[in-house]
Amino acid sequence: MSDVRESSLPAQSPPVERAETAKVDAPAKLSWWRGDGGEGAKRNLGLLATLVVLVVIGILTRPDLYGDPNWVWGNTLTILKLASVVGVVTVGMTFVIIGGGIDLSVGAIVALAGVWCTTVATQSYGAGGMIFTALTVGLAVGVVNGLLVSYGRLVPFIATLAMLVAARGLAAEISDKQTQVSGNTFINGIASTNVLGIPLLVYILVAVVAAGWVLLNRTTFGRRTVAVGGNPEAARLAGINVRRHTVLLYALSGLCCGIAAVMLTAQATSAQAAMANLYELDAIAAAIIGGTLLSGGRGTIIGSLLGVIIFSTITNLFAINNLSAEAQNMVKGGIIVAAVLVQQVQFGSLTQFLARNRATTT
Amino acid sequence: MSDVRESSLPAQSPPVERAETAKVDAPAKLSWWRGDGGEGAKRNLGLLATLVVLVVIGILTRPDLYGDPNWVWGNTLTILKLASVVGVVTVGMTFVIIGGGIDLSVGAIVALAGVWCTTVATQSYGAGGMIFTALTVGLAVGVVNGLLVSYGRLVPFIATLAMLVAARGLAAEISDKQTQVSGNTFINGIASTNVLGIPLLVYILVAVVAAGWVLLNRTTFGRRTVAVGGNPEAARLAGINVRRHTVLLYALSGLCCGIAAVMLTAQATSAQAAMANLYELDAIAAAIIGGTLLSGGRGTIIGSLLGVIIFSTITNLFAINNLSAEAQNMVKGGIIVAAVLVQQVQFGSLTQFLARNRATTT
Amino acid sequence: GCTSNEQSPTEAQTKAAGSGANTEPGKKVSIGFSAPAADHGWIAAITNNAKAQAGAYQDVELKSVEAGADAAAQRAALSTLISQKPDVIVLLPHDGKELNAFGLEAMKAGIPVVNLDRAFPDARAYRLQIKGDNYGMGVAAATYIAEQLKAKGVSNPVIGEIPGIESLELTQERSKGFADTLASYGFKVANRRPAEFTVDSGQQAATGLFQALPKIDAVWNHDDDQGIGVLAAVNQANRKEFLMVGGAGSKKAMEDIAADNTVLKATVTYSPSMASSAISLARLIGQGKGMSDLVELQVPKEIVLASETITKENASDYLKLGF
Amino acid sequence: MSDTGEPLVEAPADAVAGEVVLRLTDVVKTFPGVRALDGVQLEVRAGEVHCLLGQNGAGKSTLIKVLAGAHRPDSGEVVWRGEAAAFANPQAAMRAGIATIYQELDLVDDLSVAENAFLGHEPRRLGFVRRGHMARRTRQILARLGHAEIPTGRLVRHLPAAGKQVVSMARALSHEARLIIMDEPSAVLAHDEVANLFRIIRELTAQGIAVIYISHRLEEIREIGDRVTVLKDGRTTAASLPARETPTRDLVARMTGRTIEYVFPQRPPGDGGGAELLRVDGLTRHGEFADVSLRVRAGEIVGIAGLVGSGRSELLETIFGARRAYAGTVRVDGRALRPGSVGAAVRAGMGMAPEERKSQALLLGEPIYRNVTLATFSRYARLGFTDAGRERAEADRITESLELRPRDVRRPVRTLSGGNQQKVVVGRWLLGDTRLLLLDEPTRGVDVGARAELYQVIRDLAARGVGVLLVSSEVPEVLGLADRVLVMREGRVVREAPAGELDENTVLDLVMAGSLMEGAPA
Ligand SMILES: Nc1ncnc2c1ncn2[C@@H]1O[C@H](COP(=O)(O)OP(=O)(O)OP(=O)(O)O)[C@@H](O)[C@H]1O
Ligand SMILES: Nc1ncnc2c1ncn2[C@@H]1O[C@H](COP(=O)(O)OP(=O)(O)OP(=O)(O)O)[C@@H](O)[C@H]1O
Ligand SMILES: [Mg+2]
Ligand SMILES: [Mg+2]
Repeated sequence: MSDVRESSLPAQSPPVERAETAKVDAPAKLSWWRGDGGEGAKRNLGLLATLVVLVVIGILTRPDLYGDPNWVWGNTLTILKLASVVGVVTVGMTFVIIGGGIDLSVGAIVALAGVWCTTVATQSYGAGGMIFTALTVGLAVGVVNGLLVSYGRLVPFIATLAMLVAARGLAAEISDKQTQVSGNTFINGIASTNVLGIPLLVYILVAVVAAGWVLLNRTTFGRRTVAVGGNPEAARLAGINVRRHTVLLYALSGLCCGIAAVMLTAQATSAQAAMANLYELDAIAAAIIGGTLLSGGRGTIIGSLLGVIIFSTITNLFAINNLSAEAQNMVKGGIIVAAVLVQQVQFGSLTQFLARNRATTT
Repeated sequence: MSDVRESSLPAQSPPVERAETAKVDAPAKLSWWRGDGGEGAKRNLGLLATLVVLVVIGILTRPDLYGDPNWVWGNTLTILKLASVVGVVTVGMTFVIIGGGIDLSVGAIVALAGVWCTTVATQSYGAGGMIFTALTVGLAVGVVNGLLVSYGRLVPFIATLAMLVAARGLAAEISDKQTQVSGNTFINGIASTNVLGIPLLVYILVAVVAAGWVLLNRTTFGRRTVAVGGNPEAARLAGINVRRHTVLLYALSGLCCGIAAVMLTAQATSAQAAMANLYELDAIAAAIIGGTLLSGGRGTIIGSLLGVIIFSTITNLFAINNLSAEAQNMVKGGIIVAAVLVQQVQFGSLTQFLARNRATTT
Repeated sequence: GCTSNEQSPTEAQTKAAGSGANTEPGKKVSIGFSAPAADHGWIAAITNNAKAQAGAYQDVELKSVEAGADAAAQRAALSTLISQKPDVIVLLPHDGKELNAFGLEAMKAGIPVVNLDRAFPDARAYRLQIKGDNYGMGVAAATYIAEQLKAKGVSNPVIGEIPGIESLELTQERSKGFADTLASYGFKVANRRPAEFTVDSGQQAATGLFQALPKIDAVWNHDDDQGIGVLAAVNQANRKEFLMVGGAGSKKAMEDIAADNTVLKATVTYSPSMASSAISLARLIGQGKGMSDLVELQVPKEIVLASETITKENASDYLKLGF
Repeated sequence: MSDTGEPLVEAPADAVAGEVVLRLTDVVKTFPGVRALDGVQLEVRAGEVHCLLGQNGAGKSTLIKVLAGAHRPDSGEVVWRGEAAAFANPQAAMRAGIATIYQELDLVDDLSVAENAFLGHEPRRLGFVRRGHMARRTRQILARLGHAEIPTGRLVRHLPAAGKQVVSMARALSHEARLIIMDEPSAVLAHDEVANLFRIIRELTAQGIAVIYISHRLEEIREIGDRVTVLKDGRTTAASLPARETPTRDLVARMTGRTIEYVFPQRPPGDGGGAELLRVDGLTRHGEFADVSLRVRAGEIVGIAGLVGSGRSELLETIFGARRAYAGTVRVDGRALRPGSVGAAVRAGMGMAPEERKSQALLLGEPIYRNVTLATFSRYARLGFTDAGRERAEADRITESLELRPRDVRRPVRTLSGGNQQKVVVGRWLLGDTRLLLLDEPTRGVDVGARAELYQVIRDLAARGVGVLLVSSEVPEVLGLADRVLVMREGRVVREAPAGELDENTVLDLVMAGSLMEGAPA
């Protein structure tokens, strides 16, 4: 046996050929954005461009308003405030989608958490009790989602659709279909307080986004999320507990919904079973516009945030131009399409454009 | 090179060993459902079981009603009638999903086609003009969807979401937000006519389902659909025009929506921009419950039909038991989960169960 | 909604400017107006009426903002409205409680708020409240049904109900009025199938109801718009054994009642004409005037329109008010 | 041994060369309808390279998945370092010191090279990835693998197939393993890379680490292996034969139950000169290949040799219209093809078996016959209605000639072994009236017996007038099968000659000597 080893060819020193091979893969051949996360960054530039275009449209259509710097600043804050609740939900959604799932129940969870934290009983515990309740309810529902998907082996679409229906039903049951007014000034203050001239809601959004970014890009949890969504079999073979991870992803989404519930309740100074209607659609759309792959394995938090902001800027644009609802809808459809197209064409170099040209679209 | 040939061995006649090899994997060893499309058939058995359970629940909770054979027959027809519109939409949706896409705009297309075919101008052309208009509008919107997805390279989720918004806007514009009553007795008769004791709507549903089944399972179009959804790159390299096929898939879905629009307009004897609300969710859910893979490449028409019927049976069950909306929702969530779980466990052999046990869920 | 395909007869629901002292042109008033996006007839009529009524005054400028799909969107729209500093705001909120904070904000900023239809819980959040009587609608419908059934001598009637969007508080008030009043006659609702104010949902809810109740004595459908679908379902199921009462008072419903060839025998009003009145009163508030028929120098704080019962006998009188 | 003297992988302190570290007795594993393992015996010692041989579908991959904790065996005994062990999951196997390079690449496209290498056992602190540390260690491992040039931060998606294979290896080496399992690691590697791989394997075994090595290339086994275990139909037919002494005839016989006469079929006399079928002029895609011109005549087999990354796959895809050329023309029968249109190529009678079977060729969930007829089903259809019976019959015929196992063509392709999946990919274009066949690494992972059959089939097609353009990283294959050979380097054709005029060493020199050979005849 040992003779086999002896008789085998002597180890060649391969430097020459190696260098040759190296040339082939030399990073210099690739543009900078080909690097880690660069593609996402490029995409996000496209989203920023879209945002700029929207603002320019605003300036062109309402020069009177945009002439006033105070108004512009206030309007920017309004847009961000408007984006804050959906933004927080979208961060959780982005994780779930990157991890290969989908969460249709987010709006329902926000409603359930909001209703639960504004019951008379809960309100008697004060702001702390209310916040704790909202977060716990969100987390718990998220965990149930996760268990259904990972251990119940339900398709995420179906599991969370079932949860959507059930959670809204439960919220209606708890609130007896009434709108529950929040009498807690601390909670209500969350929506009306400004710190250094910037609304508290915006700080919360920024904090959640920052935490989401760190979690996705700098922790093992985040990196494993990409693996679980991108190639679950590979993740399993690499020793990752895919099921447990899946549960954690839905739990995270639920927690974000709990936070969003507090924010929304504060904004409305009340909660009701029908609130946060269709937030799931907004959140999924924002994530996807932001470059998250619906099939999992790819996505960025910043992209999702930009997606949310683009949507709320569009809404704002319509409001300041007082477009009728039907015109709004028609234009909105067009803007969404245009936004995505701009992203694709503007920043692609020719080769990439051609390369993509031959790639099939799903 | 030549030494390779030299070192190989002299010929022996191989037939005997060949036969031995074949024995190991003889097809006879396979259960019948493992054959062509058998897995789908097995799944559908699970769905049928769910349906039976639902009926049994109905019998147990309302023995008085179920005691009357006439009522049972009428109720069955009602369930089918209720399922007919969404059923037709779901057939188109199933094709789109198998083909790797998704169509969020189906409800909006139904509304747009319905509204367009009930304008005063269109109604003046009579029933033929109305039907032609509805089908054409549906087809045209579907083609636009398809072009956006395939040549515009938009993610299907975003493209059809944009279309949803735009089409509802256009429908509101056309109808001036009014409910448009259909004065056409032929159209209205579609919903009230029975042939041989069975409603015309049910015949239409059966016809569309049968056509869809043949198209998916017996034609080259269906084969291409599975290929395009299952592995677009492989389809492309096999010479399939993936883009053109994608356009056709969305066009097909649009056409189904056009048919559904006529059916729904007939049922409501009127049309309005808000109708067919959230049909996209119903159709997607039915297709997925029926075993269609959200990521494409797999699905059955029969499964989708059963999915739709299960949902309308659930609705019917709630109606005859006078469940309140909130209880309905909570129970519905539970039933959906249970239905899918039943499917998974009941008909799986133990080995399969174990095999799945170790497989990761996405 | 306007269930015919003709132009909506908003003129009938507005008050011509030109009779009485109050209608004389006065100080220019700019009125901000916001109502949810119209996805069904009643709301569409509200917006149309408001615009038509504002158009009838030379001294009124209407700035309307579309309120979008939910309370959050409406809040966003309203914040742009405030920045345009109107003299008065007329507001039909998605949800009174959710927009209470906005009412307070505007009032604090010195802009009187006229709340249309969906009340703010906080009295400081509005200057004027004008709304229909949801509870009263239920009462009226139940009263009509109970009297009819009593007259027919039905002792243990099967009564069905088809409400509108279940999650709205107004739906619950209507149902409560209905149930309370029926109870006073010793009756109860046998089955309740909510629809969504749309024709197709009305058809489906009614179909479910008929399936659950093989024999029915009376049905109350909350909304005439979805009632088109309900009537379609009645025909399709070939059920004629019961009487039906509608809600809101659409033109088509009134025509059907007058013709008396369907199961629809009556409807209880909840008129979108309140929007016209709201604009008129907002104008007076902006000009600091009172209502000339009242002694008070200012417009009152709260006006609740009575829900009237329209039957074959009086349908012709109300037809012009149908939307 | 390695360049810096630092050991590649920490040698287990208590590793004793020659000690039995792993013993399998009567291991059985069944899948629905298939007994993949039917009583396997295996014994592996520390410090040896233990080769697993067997035909496609013999159960090799299944066996190593059992070892790696990815499958649980139905019965049988696994003894790992003296203790009974049935690894419940991959994590347990890794913790016990077993690292695996799987046959199908198991990388995550959207993670970087370093993240893939350390997936599942990232160096971390408080849940945060120690990115610097991880990158450093990855760089070290890559350097020892001879691929310092692969940037650790690059997304794996952007690496060519060979680069991915290197990352897979890096992952296996990132564990402190006592046993490293390699399932056909050389299938996607070219000649020089294989030499490199062997150098690393020798380093590992010198430290007492055991290696299980799977390959269908017998010469590799002779070169690197110490002992050989042969599987046939899920059973061990020979255990622990000495790798060098056992005659090839014996090995093949135990694998296949028969012997094989000629690996390569006899070339027909004459120059195979039919009419010119394919004419490519000045074809260019920047960064991939430049100014490539070639001809293929009817009945001729043209081979393209070259290193991994020399642009051969891109060339084939471009000829086929799957990529759009920046310059140059492709003519079939003298008529120019519409560039960038696969449909036009197929209509002109071209067919291509692509390089990556999973991502480019297969519908994994679909039955075998539907995969085989994927490009031709419309030819069997009437008025748009498919004819499943005929399709099955045709597929049956073709799969039989390729020795596909299992033979039931209604099985989903997913359940086939890697080599058998490859046969499906190639078989697709052997159907129908393809006149010009582009084959990209057609024998990747195909066993010796089936390989000979496949060569025969290709030769037969050529005899019937089909033109074949063959890309392979195995130089003997190109020389043995092709009539004419093109050698590519860095995206350019550096030599074109009849196969008879070239031998393996000449080709390897051309391919690898790189810049030293500047100015070689083009
Ligand atoms: N998941 C599965 N489901 C059903 N059958 C399977 C599955 N995986 C493998 N098989 C079957 O098990 C047998 C052994 O397959 P395996 O992949 O171990 O072969 P192999 O020896 O690795 O072949 P190759 O050389 O082609 O890679 C084959 O008949 C294959 O079809
Ligand atoms: N996805 C990619 N991103 C960046 N560069 C790539 C990519 N794929 C291939 N390349 C580069 O394209 C060139 C050709 O690679 P390719 O793998 O096609 O060559 P090949 O001769 O076919 O080798 P192989 O034996 O792997 O098939 C190389 O420079 C390679 O690095
Ligand atoms: Mg294998
Ligand atoms: Mg290649």
